[in-house]
Amino acid sequence: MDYPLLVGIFPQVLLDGIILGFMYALIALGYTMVYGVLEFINFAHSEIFIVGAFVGVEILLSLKGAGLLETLPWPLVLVLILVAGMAGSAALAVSVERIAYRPLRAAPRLIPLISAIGVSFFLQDLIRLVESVWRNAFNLVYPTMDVLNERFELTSTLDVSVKSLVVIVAALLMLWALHAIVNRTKVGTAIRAVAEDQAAASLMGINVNRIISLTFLIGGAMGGAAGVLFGVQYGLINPYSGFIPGLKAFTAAVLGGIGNIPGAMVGGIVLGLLEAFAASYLSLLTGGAFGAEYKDIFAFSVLILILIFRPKGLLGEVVRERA
Amino acid sequence: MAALFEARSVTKRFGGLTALSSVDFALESGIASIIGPNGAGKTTLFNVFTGLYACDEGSVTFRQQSLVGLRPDEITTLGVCRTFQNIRLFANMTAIENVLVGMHARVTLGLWSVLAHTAGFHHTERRLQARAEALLERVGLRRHANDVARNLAYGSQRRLELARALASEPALLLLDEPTAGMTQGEAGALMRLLRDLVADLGLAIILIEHNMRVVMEVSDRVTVLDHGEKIAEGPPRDVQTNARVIEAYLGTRARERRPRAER
Amino acid sequence: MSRYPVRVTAVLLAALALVALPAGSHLTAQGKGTIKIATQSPLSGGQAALGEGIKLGTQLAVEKFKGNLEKMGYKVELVPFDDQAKPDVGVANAKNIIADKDILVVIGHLNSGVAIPSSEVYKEVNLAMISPANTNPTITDRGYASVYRVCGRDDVQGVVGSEFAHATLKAKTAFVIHDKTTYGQGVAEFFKADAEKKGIKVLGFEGTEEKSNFDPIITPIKAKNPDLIYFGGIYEQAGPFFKQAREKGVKSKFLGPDGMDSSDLTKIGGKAVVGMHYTSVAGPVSVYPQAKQFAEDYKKKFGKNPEPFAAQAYDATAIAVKAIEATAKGGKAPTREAVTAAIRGVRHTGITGSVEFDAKGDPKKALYFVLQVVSDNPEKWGDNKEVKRLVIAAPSK
Amino acid sequence: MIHGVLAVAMVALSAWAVATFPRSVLVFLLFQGSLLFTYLARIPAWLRGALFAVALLVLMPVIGYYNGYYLEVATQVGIFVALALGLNIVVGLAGLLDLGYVAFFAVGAYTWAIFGSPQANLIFGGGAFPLAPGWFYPFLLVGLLVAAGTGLLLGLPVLRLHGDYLAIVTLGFGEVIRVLANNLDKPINITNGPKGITPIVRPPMPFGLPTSEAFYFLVLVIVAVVIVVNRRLEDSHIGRAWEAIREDQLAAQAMGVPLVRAKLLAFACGASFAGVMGVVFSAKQVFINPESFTFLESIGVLAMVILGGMGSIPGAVIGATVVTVLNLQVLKGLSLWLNELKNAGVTVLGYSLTDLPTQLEPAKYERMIFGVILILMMIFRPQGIFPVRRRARELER
Repeated sequence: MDYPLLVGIFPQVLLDGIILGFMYALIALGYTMVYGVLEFINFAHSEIFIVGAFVGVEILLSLKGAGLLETLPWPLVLVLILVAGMAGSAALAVSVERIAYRPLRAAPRLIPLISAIGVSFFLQDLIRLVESVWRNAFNLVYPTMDVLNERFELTSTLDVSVKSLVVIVAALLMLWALHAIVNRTKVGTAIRAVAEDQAAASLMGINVNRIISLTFLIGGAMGGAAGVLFGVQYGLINPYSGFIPGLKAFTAAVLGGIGNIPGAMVGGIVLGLLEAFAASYLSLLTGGAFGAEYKDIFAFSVLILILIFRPKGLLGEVVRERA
Repeated sequence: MAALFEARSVTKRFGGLTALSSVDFALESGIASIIGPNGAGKTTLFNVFTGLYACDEGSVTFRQQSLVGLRPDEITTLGVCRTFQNIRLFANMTAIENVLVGMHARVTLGLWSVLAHTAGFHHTERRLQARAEALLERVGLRRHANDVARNLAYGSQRRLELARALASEPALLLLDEPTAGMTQGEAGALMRLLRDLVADLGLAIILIEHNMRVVMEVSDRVTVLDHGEKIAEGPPRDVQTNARVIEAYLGTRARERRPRAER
Repeated sequence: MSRYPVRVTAVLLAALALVALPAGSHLTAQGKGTIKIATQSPLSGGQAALGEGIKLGTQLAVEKFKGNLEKMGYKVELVPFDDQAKPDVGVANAKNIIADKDILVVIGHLNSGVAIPSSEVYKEVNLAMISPANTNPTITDRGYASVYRVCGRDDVQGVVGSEFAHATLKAKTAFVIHDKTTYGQGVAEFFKADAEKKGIKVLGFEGTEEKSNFDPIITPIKAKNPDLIYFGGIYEQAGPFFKQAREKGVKSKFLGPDGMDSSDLTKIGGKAVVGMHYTSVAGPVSVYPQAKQFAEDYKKKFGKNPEPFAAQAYDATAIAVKAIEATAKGGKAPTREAVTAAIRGVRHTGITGSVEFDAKGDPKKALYFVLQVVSDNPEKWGDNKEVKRLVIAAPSK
Repeated sequence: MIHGVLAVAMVALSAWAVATFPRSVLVFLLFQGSLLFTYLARIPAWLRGALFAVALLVLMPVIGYYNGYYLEVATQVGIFVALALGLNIVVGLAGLLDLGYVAFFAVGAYTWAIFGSPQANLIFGGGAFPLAPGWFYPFLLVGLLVAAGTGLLLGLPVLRLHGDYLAIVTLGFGEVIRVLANNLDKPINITNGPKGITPIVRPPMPFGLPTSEAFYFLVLVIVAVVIVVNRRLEDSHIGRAWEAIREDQLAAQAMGVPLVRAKLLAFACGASFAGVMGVVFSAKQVFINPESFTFLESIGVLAMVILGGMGSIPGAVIGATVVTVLNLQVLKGLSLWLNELKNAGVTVLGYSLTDLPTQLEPAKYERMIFGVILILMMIFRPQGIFPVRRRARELER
């Protein structure tokens, strides 16, 4: 076995995993926020997330068309598409909640899940339809900003691109902001109160509907930001490309302990690292018998193992069931 | 002769909090009540008895067999069944189906008998159904046999829960506040029913109760818990006059009007 | 039981009956003079872009070549079916297709996984299927008389790639990646086998279903630094991969099969794919003037460059129309059997080369081109340079 | 009385209509609707039974003889009915959310595919495979056992988990099975990877029935058995224990229900139905590959169960029927009809449909419409089409 090679790529794989992990963490926040409050898997979050990416690419393409992409300073462009993506996804998330979930709040838990699946199907093909009429294509490429593609060589075997740094910084900022909102503000207190007990919260004068909308707004905004960063980082999006990352992010949320914000972060990073290490190392370690294609199996097997020993996820509190 | 049911120095801790500390309890027959202010550890004790919690120290035996480490369903199969403080019926099933589920431990049919509808299956089902009807009759719910549990009146739900517990043919029945939310009249009727059950079936019953009148009327013996410790035990009249009990009760009574649900 | 659902059902049924009977007669009122050509490909879902290419290529060809048949008095129609890339849907569609006696030929599918069970159905009634995209050897190796394809086979195309890598690129080491689909893995395996035979050292062979993030795969490749990376798959996945690989500083040469043949590759990959090679049966525009015409027509009609397999679908349709014309010549109505048999006799020089079928339904001799991407401007895809030309016969197993 | 006459009339009339207009999807829907009416109508049980027997055993095969497409739809409906009934046990009765149900279907399908094709030779060496067609019937049982075993294998470690944690683990398991099927072509070739397995041996057809009719009857028999088994389980202490677990797992345990054993039994029973149908599916398709067993299939079956009414046997049947017919017929029919209008150059409000841009091709709305239907159904009839009705027990006087 080629030990120098195995050791040599280690730092790079670690970094790759962390970047992927932050991406998952950002998407996972949307699932976790909604789950924390409503105990409901918002299956359509993967589409809410990818809509953010589409808003971003549309703005970039229009800027490019107007010849502004090169002249405007890149941080401004980045902030612009991030904000727009967040706004787009947040608006979509709130409307989806209003139309497809709110009427079902009293129904058994699986009912809104199916509704969410319906929303997911609908949105995927709606985006495709709109984009194919509008651009005559629905595989859209993020226009590159050369600055973002620059790489810093940290060591001879480790380098990092500006856009990866952007992902990490933005993710950390958002996670911090979200944590602050939920734990330090009045709105956050209201969200936690609704999560704890809707009826009691409404007796305390909290407008439950508004708080739930707000939860979707925040979750959607996080998803939108993740979408834009996803597009910037990986370059190509289509209406269906949110689905798999969404599934993974949901897994990450469960891994960390769903409903728990730091948990989403931890789960995301653990999953990102697992995937990166599996994809990079499996083939090298088994002499080609198993390869990168097993990374999902590897990730899911670890998930199952972790859940067997910690049935509420890594950071989920172990709630006693009481008689 | 050893007691039917015996618990020795049961201790249960949740993190730093000691919910039960070295509680002894024994029952030969008849009705024993456990009383005490809220948070005294009564329901916790029940949960230890029925296998929902594992105790940290001590032993629990039923007919000389240790219950420690057994699963709730195994304990039920041995003949110890319970009801819950906050009614836990199978809300979307009918009353009679609830009772039938209670008999699960007593059904010995295999998968094949069910799939093939063997003679044994029909025979068993008929027997179960007849018994379920009799039990509903006994608790006065025969008329409501085909009503969905969710739609029953509160008092009826309590009685249905009792019938469901009886369905498992227990030798020892643990009732967690069976009269909560009932009128004095309903409570009285229920207590008479319990007395009858003891007389007819030789059932032993442990009660958690807040309604002192009921406790004093029906119990053969009363155990008083406070802060996870047993502070008194004996016939109702003795306990009533026990100084520590009065103190524990008066000390807390002032703070709470109505017993709150412990959940 | 409440009466309510009964009434609702009765009312609904009555309403349906009112709509159904006239509509039914409308549907069956299509007269004798109609010839239908069906397409089956995914028109919705993740693979819709490629599936649509097949449909549009067929549509263009039907419009272009239907003239003769219309002169004979037939109405020619295209009936597109969406197989959703799902085998069970494909089979149900196939049953629907064979029930419509006007349909004389099927152009499809995109996925071999759908094509194989569906063609079992076509075979029942001897309905011809001409595949523009299924390169899996199994398709024709079953020896069904009604199954044809105009595209190359995986086992041939992989060999073309390795031949080029060895003889022209002089690659000593290679890393092979594929997309875990029938097509991608098939080509990649044949490439690997033949490359090893020719003395190229294959440093790694990886499959991945990943569409976006290739970092963890690229890192070990970069460390191994092969002369060549061969990607068995489609441009949608290869584009981001090549782009990310170059961004990460991978210096190896890139090579791929005809799944790369789309201007979208440069749209996605940009500068990263300039100079890379791909193998294809579709000739460069400079060699086949017709191909140029096709690309222009396509762009004019649909507003975009043709997707991969659109050209093959176009040729497949042209062949089908020729066969139908041949059977309709004597004035008698063409039958499925006659068309199926006639296809074998068709010789057609189309935009992807000349096609003539062997006994199994494969093109007798496949002419392969190796092309090089010359520009990162998608508009200039048509200028891609022909580097090499190889003629390889389909293996006769 | 009036209901009886109506039901007979409807079945007869719609069957006649199907015979007269064999290509009209609406008319076929009318036929299906008349069966629904028969089910709901207040008629004596013998009449209902007789009508169903005539419709399913006589009319349907005859219709299918004239239009194989309808028979195919009916067969696929049957397959999905069995799947939905299996999942109904797990999700509807026992309340365990399983998002990877299709894994068991895959296990069953691969069981026969491997031994019913030359594939097994690659694993065990020699040339003993494919097994003789007659082996298919014992393999129905083998598929059942293997799938049930897989259910136990999955259940043992994960049934301690609650609600959504269980859901995500089953989802992961479903993916694991699919990815395994996609990758186990090396180091030992067990599943042949993405290329799939073909040709898979079909069973000998009893009474010399044509293939599609034979599969129709086979599926019909299995569905009948599955329904009976479901009924019997539901009406026994086992079914009651499952429902008790769904309602309140802790109380159920306190009443003497052994949770792990009951849940494992639910998993195994649910899985076994899928396993049997998997065997049938692989023989019917002649070819299988991992594409048929994606996460979306699991979601589809779940949607059937919930759309029909969770925990209800008629619900699962109607749910599976509605979703399958919707996907294979109604939405397809709609897009074909629009396509016909387009070809005919119909104008709507002065806008010629021929000018409809290709992006707005009718065939592309299908999934979108399906999504909308799911949402609307959940909002306006969340309890499902046929919600559970508690069976009133006869009390002895």
